[in-house]
Amino acid sequence: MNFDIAPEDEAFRAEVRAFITAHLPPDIARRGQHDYHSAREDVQRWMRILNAKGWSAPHWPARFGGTDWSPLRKYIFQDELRRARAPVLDRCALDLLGPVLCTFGSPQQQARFLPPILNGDEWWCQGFSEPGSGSDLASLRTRADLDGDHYIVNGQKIWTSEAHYADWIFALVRTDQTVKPQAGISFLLIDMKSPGIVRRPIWSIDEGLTLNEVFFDNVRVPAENLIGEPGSGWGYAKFLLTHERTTSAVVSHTKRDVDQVRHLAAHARAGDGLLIDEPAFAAKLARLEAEVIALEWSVMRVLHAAEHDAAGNAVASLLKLRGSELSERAALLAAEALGDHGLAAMPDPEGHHILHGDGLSPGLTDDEAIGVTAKAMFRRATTIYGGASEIQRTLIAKSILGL
Amino acid sequence: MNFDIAPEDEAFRAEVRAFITAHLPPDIARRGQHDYHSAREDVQRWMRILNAKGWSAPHWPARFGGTDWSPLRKYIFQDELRRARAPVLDRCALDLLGPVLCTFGSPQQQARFLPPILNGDEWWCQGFSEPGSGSDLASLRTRADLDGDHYIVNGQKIWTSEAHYADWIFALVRTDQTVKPQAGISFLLIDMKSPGIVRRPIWSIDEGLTLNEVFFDNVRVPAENLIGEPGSGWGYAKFLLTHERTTSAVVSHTKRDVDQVRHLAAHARAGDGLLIDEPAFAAKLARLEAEVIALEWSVMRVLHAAEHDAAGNAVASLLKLRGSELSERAALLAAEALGDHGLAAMPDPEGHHILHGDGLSPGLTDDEAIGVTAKAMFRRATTIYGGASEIQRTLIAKSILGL
Amino acid sequence: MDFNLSGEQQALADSVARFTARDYSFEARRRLIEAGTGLDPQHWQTFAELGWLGAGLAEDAGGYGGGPVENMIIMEGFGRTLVLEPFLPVALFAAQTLAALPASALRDELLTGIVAGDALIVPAHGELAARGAPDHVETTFANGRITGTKSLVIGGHAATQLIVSARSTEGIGLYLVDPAADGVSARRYRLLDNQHAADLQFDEAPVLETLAHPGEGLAAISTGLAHTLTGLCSEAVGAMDTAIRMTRDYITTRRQFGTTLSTFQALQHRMADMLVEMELSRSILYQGIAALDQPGASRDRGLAAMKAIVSSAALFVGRSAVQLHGGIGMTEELAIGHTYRRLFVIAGQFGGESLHLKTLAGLPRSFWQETTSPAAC
Amino acid sequence: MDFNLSGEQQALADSVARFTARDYSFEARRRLIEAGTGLDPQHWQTFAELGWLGAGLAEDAGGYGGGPVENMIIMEGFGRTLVLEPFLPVALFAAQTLAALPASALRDELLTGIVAGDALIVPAHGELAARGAPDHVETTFANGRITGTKSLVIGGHAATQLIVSARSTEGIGLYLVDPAADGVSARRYRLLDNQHAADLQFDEAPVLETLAHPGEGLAAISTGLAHTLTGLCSEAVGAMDTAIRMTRDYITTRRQFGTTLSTFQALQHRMADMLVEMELSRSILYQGIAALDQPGASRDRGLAAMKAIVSSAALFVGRSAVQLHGGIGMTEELAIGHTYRRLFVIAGQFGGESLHLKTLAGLPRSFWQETTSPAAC
Repeated sequence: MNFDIAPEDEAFRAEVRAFITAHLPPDIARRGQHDYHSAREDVQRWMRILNAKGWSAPHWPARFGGTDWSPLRKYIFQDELRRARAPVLDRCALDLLGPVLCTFGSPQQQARFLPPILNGDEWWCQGFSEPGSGSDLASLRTRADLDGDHYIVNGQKIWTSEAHYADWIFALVRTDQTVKPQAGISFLLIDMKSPGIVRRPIWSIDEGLTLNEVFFDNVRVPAENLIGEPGSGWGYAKFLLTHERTTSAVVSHTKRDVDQVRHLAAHARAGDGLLIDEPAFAAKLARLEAEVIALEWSVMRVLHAAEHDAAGNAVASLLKLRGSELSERAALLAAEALGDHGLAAMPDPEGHHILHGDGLSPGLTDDEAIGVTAKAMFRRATTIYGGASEIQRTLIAKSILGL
Repeated sequence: MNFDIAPEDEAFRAEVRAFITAHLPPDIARRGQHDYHSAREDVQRWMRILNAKGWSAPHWPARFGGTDWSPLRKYIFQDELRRARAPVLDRCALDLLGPVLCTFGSPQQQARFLPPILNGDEWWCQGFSEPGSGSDLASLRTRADLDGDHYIVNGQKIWTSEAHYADWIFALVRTDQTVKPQAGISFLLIDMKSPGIVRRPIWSIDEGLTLNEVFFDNVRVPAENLIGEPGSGWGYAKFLLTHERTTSAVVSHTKRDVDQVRHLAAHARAGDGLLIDEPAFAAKLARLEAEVIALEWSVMRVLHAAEHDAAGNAVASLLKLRGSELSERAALLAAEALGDHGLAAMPDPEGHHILHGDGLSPGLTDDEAIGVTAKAMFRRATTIYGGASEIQRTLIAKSILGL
Repeated sequence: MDFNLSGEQQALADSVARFTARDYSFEARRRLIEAGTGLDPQHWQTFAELGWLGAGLAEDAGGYGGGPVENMIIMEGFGRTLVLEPFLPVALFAAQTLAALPASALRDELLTGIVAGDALIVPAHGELAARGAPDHVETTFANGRITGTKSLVIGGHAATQLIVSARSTEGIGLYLVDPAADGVSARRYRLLDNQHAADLQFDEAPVLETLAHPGEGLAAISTGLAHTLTGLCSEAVGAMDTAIRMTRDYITTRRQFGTTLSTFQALQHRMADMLVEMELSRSILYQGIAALDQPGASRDRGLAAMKAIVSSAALFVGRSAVQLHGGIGMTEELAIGHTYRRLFVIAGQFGGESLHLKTLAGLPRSFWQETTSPAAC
Repeated sequence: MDFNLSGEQQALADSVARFTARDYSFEARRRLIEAGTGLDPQHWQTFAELGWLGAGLAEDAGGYGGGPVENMIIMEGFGRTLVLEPFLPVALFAAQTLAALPASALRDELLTGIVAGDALIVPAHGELAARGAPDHVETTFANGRITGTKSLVIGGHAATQLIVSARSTEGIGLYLVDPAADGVSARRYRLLDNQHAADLQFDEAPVLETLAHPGEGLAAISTGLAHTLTGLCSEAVGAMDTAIRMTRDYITTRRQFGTTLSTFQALQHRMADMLVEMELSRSILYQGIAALDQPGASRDRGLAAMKAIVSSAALFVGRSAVQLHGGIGMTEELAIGHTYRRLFVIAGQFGGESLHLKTLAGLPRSFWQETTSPAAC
């Protein structure tokens, strides 16, 4: 056992940090302090900078434009991006679709779709959930029927993140109605500009737009856009959902948020002193910080565990459960730090998607304070999406404890 | 609506307080500060004093030696007893058996059994639980077979509180093996001196003795000791368990404990100051206090609710659940207040039942500190016995929320 | 003690329920949000006509002789449908602050205006650094003018007059200020629950009238705040009750994994805990109302205990309700998210759990110490 | 980074497991409790013979060249079966305190005695008012004599020598004291988990040797304490793991309401939370061990975070384990209650969650501030 990080890895972190410092445009960095989803333009600019360096998708295999970094270095890279408040990249394309394409895609599909992802030219969204199949994917009903060399897609997807930005969607569709529910599902890539696709925004309680419904009405999709084998979609989806065992911890995000809370509390007056010196608040922040440390060291254990290591799986199973809880806690604490202003709506003043574009917001001058309450509301979703906490606990009980 | 207490009720409280002050023997009061179950002699002396005043069992009907006090006054009476650290009386006899005898007992049974209870002459224990029927009473197996004018009892009871003190036991026994489980159960009074009864102490993790196993081997019990009708025992047990809707909150006990914590913290040094001035500890104590206030006002609502009032039932349902949690929390906080000494075993120095009679205990001079850690350990049981918290939550979900 | 509504009180509750059923459907409320004011003059007129603006005000203060229970009934009903109008700051905070002042022609005129629905008077008292502590006032009064900044003045954007607390060397006084006067500027914003509020900046703003002289203002505004806290907690109880009802309805109908969600024990238990939190909140609300009559420290203790409990319960119930709804609970389209947002605001308004626990810790006493009343128990 | 045991470390773990399986069955432990000393000389001899007393001690300090990981392995194993002997105060607290002092003939002799199992040396450092804060020392040193009271000295009843921290005008020093000397009196007691401890009163007690001069003692004893904290948390992880395993075994076999308890979702979820708390404790234990090498504030921060997390986890897991066992979990006859008692003691020993959160809050920094090591992350 050895819990020390190697000097070469420390040097790597310094290299990443130096690159980001030198290349992240200051205006993007400033907007990154705000607690909104980054606008597509910011993400795109930043992706092109990263792509020029070969760092768009370090976790992909090197031959597809990724790197051969160790899991720890991939983590350090992401960690430094969060530290710098760089825009969050197109996670659907990079983290979800990318590994599937690299592993199961045909050479033609890889050549067609991977490069535009790396350069931020084409954006993706994920079409898995449907109305009535929240955490129960096997029950999905969107169908794709073969008609010559095209599939005809009919149905509806919901909770589709960033569909309003997306150029493409990768969807689970039912291509065979005659077999057992999981066996009839295929993995299909669909151009969002296809006739018959309608997007409907789902405004969320933070008054922001990230989620959508997507309707398919006799949408024609070339059969060559099907990944791998028809009927194997369920397996690819499981691969995709389990491929990255540590990102669901969102630990670097929460580390950034803890720093944010500390900053806000150090600048918030409380009576004749500062909030950071209020013992009750300081203790809550310290507790959060300690839990984040425990979470990050859990990530370290998983990063260094062999893929099928039982102990590693036990630890991996807690990352989403606790990571999502801490993510919301951090946001709630940031709102609490703002005091009266932590109760105010803060629609993104520079965003493109505002439910109530009335510009009514308290007069905040600290970039770190802008958007805090929108984030606090949005984060209510963290313990719901991607397998709700109740599902996670049942999974742990059954798969780890054998109950 | 009116949330003010009537002046006459305030006067009543003053009267009770004055009586207790005048009549509670000082040596008993001092021992009452210690966190152990009272010795039988102390309880007995105190019951005789109360009985002389007619206050042994105020909640019984007046014609059986009780009073016609309002529910509020009965509560105030108990509240003042706890405030004064008076010995906890024989709850099995007074609170559980007494109301059953008063309501379902024959005149002969009432005349035989009630007076010795009032005077503390005869002590009772409750024989409900059996091995394998923790929260699932309907599955009990102890049987009583009629043989002439006697029942022959065979079987085993467990978790029998104070059986080592008790002169009698009231037990649920199966008198009919042929009917549905709940229909074959009867309610039988059994002399603990009967041949064939063996008690085995169950030492608990506080190193104290309150629980026992009781074994019945062909124990002969006069048939006249059966309460009401054979086969109706299940109904009497339910009556008994629901008769008092507020005692399970143990709110006066916990009020006493909160005062104790405040006393200990005000006398415990913490660095260069006092523990009570440590913000973290003070906040925990304040939170506990606020929850106890909420609990007590919930008790008030139930005391003033009609018996079948739906809203009243909803509130009553939370009393055991939260009351038991707060009871343990208060004890844990008291132990925390003692610092290093809060980790020490404290077997009752004056008790008769000590598992490890080695006299090893830290040198405590404050009566309020003696026994604190034994209580903290014992209270771990509060959310288990009398319907575990898990059962309580399911009950609330089903009976109040209709889930 | 009597925990049942009187006939008149029941009639009031029914009246509130009729109003919200008619005027505060989810759709009607959405339209009011989109209108962008958070205040429908017709609603306000209704409040006046039905006597609600004076329902909790003593007769000698120009009200209809009710008290905090009447305000509780109204606010609980408002909490059920998330009424947006600034009833709380006007009819409770401002009116009870004024009622706590010695009778005077000015006071009575202002109260009459409130009760009639003509005057939308709100206190401008809280400040960012106060974080809910009632006695932290940095705004100054000197030479008939006010300087300082007040935060989170709900209804401050629509007020006809302001009651401003300000400090001079002799202590805190209360001053009537015209929001349209020179030297007053408002930064208007919405709260997360779509109530409208403003931060008000006073820069040598002229005072119309002195309502309480320096040193005499804190007691009155604290009394107003005390009533406001019980009103706010009443609203929380109404909102929690609604959240629980909506969640129960959702999980008993929503099917997943081949059964309704309500069959899952973990969800049942969470709902049980939600119910418990709501009932404990109601219990301690009653205690808070009883405490309003108590002398200073007792009252403040009772109110601090109340707000601490209700703040944490509101967050727990609100968060849990969204959790049990799943993704749909996160959408603007469903009422439950709005209820969460209201509960979130209530939890923090006038200080959250931490502040009130600190207050409570600073006012220690034995449960049996002062009086024998459960109000002090 | 490497989270796997080396071959030698695995052999050590196996050796500990063999010992506890043989000598620390529940029955054997019960007999040791009844013997009333909490210390079996044969066990101690075994510890010495197997090299455990020096397993975590550097070679230049007389040990076998291991480090905190070796101590972790031993303590985790001891936590699984609730070993009663005062290994922690001797082999970690005393030994690491001595190892932190400059080499000297005296120091080396004492360490040799510890490693050989001949000397049962324990620090007498904590005081009631310190409540776990390492620098609160009221005990005084003057004219070669010690006066003051030390609390919760585990193994203090059986010590051959004491390392006493005491303050003089120049700061805190460390002194070797004979527990049998005039002026030393012990109030012996048992802890809730049946370890034996003592409060030691020094009344002008003579010093045998000065181990660290005034002003030089705090650093050494803090280093000893740091190692002790990681050892204690290792023990907690072992005890939690055992508690979870025992509880799982119980609920998968115990039947109620016609099924095994393990089929109830509420119980499944509680067990999932217990597992999560245990794994997070293990993670932050590794962090704590990594922090031992860090400079002052970083080390203290890492250890405070560790102990805060482990303290609350230990209480949660211990309490939950008893809860899921039901009534039987409350009995002396079952191992689970003893595990709870050990976890309860660990949670409070050397300061509970509150103290360590306060320490952590007092040492703020950004996650990315100091070094790039996850140890400081």
